[in-house]
Amino acid sequence: MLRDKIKEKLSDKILAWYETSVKRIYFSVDKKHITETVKILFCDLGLRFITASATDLPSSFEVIYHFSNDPQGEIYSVRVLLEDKLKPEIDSIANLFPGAEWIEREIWEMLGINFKGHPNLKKLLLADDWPEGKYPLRNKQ
Amino acid sequence: MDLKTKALLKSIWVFHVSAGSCNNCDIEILDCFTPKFDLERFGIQLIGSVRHADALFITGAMNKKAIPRMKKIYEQAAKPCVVVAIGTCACSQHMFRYSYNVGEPLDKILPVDVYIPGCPPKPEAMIAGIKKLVDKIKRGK
Amino acid sequence: MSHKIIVPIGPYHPLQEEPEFFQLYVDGEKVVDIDIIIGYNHRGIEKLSESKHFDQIPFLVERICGICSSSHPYAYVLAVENILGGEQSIVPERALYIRTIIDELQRIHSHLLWLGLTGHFIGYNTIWMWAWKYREPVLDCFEMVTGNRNNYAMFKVGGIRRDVLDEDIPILKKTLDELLKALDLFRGAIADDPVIKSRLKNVGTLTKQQAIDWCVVGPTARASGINIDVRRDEPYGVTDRLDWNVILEKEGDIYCKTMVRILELYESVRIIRQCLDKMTKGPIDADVKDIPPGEGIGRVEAPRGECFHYIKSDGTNRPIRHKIRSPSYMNVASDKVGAVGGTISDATLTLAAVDPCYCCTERVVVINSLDNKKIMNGWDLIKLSQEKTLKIKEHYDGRPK
Amino acid sequence: MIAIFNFLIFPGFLFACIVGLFACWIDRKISARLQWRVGPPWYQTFIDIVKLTGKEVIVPNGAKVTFLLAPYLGLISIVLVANNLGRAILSPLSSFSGDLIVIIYLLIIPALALIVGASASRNPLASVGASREMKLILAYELPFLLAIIAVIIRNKGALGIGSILINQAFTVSNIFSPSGIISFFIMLFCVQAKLGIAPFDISECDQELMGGTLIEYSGLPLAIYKLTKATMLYTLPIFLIILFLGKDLSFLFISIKYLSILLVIILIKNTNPRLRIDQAMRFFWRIPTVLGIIAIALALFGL
Repeated sequence: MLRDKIKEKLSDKILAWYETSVKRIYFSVDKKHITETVKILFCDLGLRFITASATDLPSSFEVIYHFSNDPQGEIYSVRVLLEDKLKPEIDSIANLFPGAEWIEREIWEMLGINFKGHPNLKKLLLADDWPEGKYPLRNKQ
Repeated sequence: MDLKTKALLKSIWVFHVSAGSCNNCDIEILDCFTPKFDLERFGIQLIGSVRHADALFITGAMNKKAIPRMKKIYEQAAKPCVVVAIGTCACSQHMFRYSYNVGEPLDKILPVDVYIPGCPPKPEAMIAGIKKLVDKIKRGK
Repeated sequence: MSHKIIVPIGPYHPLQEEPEFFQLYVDGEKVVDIDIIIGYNHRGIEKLSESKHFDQIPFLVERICGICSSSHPYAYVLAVENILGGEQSIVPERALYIRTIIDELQRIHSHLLWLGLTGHFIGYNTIWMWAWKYREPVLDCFEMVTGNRNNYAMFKVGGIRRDVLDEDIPILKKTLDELLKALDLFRGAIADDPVIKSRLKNVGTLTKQQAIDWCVVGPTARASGINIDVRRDEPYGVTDRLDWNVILEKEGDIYCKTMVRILELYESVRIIRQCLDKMTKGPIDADVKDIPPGEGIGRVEAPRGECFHYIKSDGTNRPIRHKIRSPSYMNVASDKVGAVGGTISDATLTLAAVDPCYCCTERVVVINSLDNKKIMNGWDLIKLSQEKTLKIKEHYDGRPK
Repeated sequence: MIAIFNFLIFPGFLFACIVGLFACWIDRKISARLQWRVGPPWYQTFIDIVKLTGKEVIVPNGAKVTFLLAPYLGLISIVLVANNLGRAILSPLSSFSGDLIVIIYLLIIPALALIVGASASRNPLASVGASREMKLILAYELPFLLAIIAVIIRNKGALGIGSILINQAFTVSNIFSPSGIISFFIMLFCVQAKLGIAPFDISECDQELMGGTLIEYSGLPLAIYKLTKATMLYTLPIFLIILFLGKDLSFLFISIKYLSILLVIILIKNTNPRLRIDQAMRFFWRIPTVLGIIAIALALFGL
């Protein structure tokens, strides 16, 4: 089954692994290994990248990369916690596949999480005169 | 009520402007030109260029990025030009009033002649609105 | 290097109903590069939904996009039910059937709409009028069952708000029969007309590998040969109990996208007919009271592709985070590949072939920081394009062609 | 004096405009009926012109004087053609021998006026529309001339419309000869392209180019352009009637022939989508040109 393949390929990097229901699997990975994990999931195992969702938690920023295993209909969500709330940043996965480029730009614009190595990190949908440094989806500004 | 305004009432050329709408009102506007509610019997046509427009059908809760462009559109339309607010979003910004990316309501930006509420307003409501517009001009706005 | 001019399409353009701004860098008639600048429709729905109760959000989420106004609420409701332990265990039987009926009816009206608009884009207004003429009975059915032509407000956490009355069912069946006759008409018109074929064949093609890289979903992916369909992969409602099949094509050009959508209409009619026959009597709502803390993911096969909602709740009656990813978000990004290389008239057709629903995408995407000037008035346009062309010259001289 | 009356009133300006606008209304009404729509009332095209004259004229700054003069150029030339054709029908003997060549040149000027106006409006979309119009002219001019040459040869080198009419009056109309039918078929498509109607309305299609060549026009100049298009819808079918169906031209027969040609044009318009500019050019240089050469060959053998 795919779960075992993932566990065996990413054995050392997985910090926590839990399944809320038969088709939803969440596992968290450290910030450093994110590009490797995504390369394995996307290129080797052929999972389809759905989207990435970022949340502003009281203690840290949490970025979850959702991958879909279409034949079995399961969703694997890779969770990454960014403790440093003042300057949150993570490696970009946009150069692995162009589909992620827009998603990361939205997260950067909405929450201010910097994506290192993103091909063109520009403002996405906010108005032209939107003040710099002000991020709409952050709870306390 | 000289001949030219009487002619204007009989052949209104419509240009559709969407400022952050959920495209329900836009589809209903196009529905008005389909066989069931054919507007062409009143001589109303959907045209491609702003210069030819007599009426601006404006839909959508005024998105901050769309407002400057909408003002420019209004300047470029050949006067006399009528502004029709289609849908509750255009009339009162609906449930998006407190969003961070929505500017002031339409009547603070452009002089609005007819408000057509509804989410989306039925084609019959739009035709009734246009009828009221024609009567208003006849009474000599 | 011949003089390259910029052909701005939009943001207010009769081709699309929603505003989006495509800057085509054009060499004569050939499109060399494309910049997609949207954001004119963004209304900050994710921030708004954090300030609303769980049962108010379906009304907000429904207004993300007018044409898929039953997919977003359905995906949201599935996400919340995922926290509660899965849809099949909570929602009563009859509600599942009604949910599938509404979802498939909405797919029919959305595909017919797109078919009409494609006819309109290639300058063939007869198809536009005929497609939308056959779409009106479907909207009348919606008005009969749910009370409104769009924005049906049918979905609720744990069930359905309104029941399908028994006297409505024969009317629904009669509409579907007439629709089948119209579908044969359209399939004949599109498949056999040589002129339409010459305008649609191998135009704006998206190969399978490109489709995988851009993670496209829905008919756009199925037209390029990627076998994904949420209704079969992760069944929701009653789609796993009925027999229907997923339509697949190979080349990925606009002709295949059209054929995938037309054949999907036949499948939707089949699904609805089976639902209407197998529907059982019973309650339609499980009135869920409180939502425990946790995370939930719901996804639904919207007419344009997989519509994904992620809810994170902390036990209060408001979600902490509500992430929405609409299908057009991925498909519109892949326009860059399809449009470049074709002519202007093909580019506009390719952009529309993805059946973009910009208000879904509008929740997101892209501004070109080369210029922030306004674009519509004639003189600005000229100054803008000269300035852009100079910038393009250096940019292009540097890059290997 | 009579010439001025002819030019301004009867076969010339006023008559051509009214019949042309009426033809435009027939076109819109039949297209609407084909799409199950009711379609506009009969006075719609007249009201459109009157309304446009009442609108404000916007000139984009930097646009030269030609922006305002171009529409009149097109209108005058097409009215001249209408006048010549009208007088030739009334009294075939009075037309001078080379007026067929004059008419061919005058028929190109409206398209040129469109190009001059579009490029003067300094809008990139209009310039793309103008370049498409130029390509379209290149495409349909060749078959157009081949068809006319075939007719001239068939009428033993008659260069004047009057002499063509007289020829047809004694013998049978041109269309009943093999070369006549072929050249009529070619001329039909060339007329469709000259009028800029559906399969070939590539230059001012509003889906892609937001009105194409006419994007920057508003008010009176736009009204003049619409008037030119209406008068062309009147003159070109009449031109076809003279060249191919000139047997007996009593008032009743002309209107029947005119309406039938109009109906054929409208049906072609509503039954196929708009072609891309390169497809249109490839189409014109392949089928009609070859047919034109065959028609000339047949005409040489006296068929």
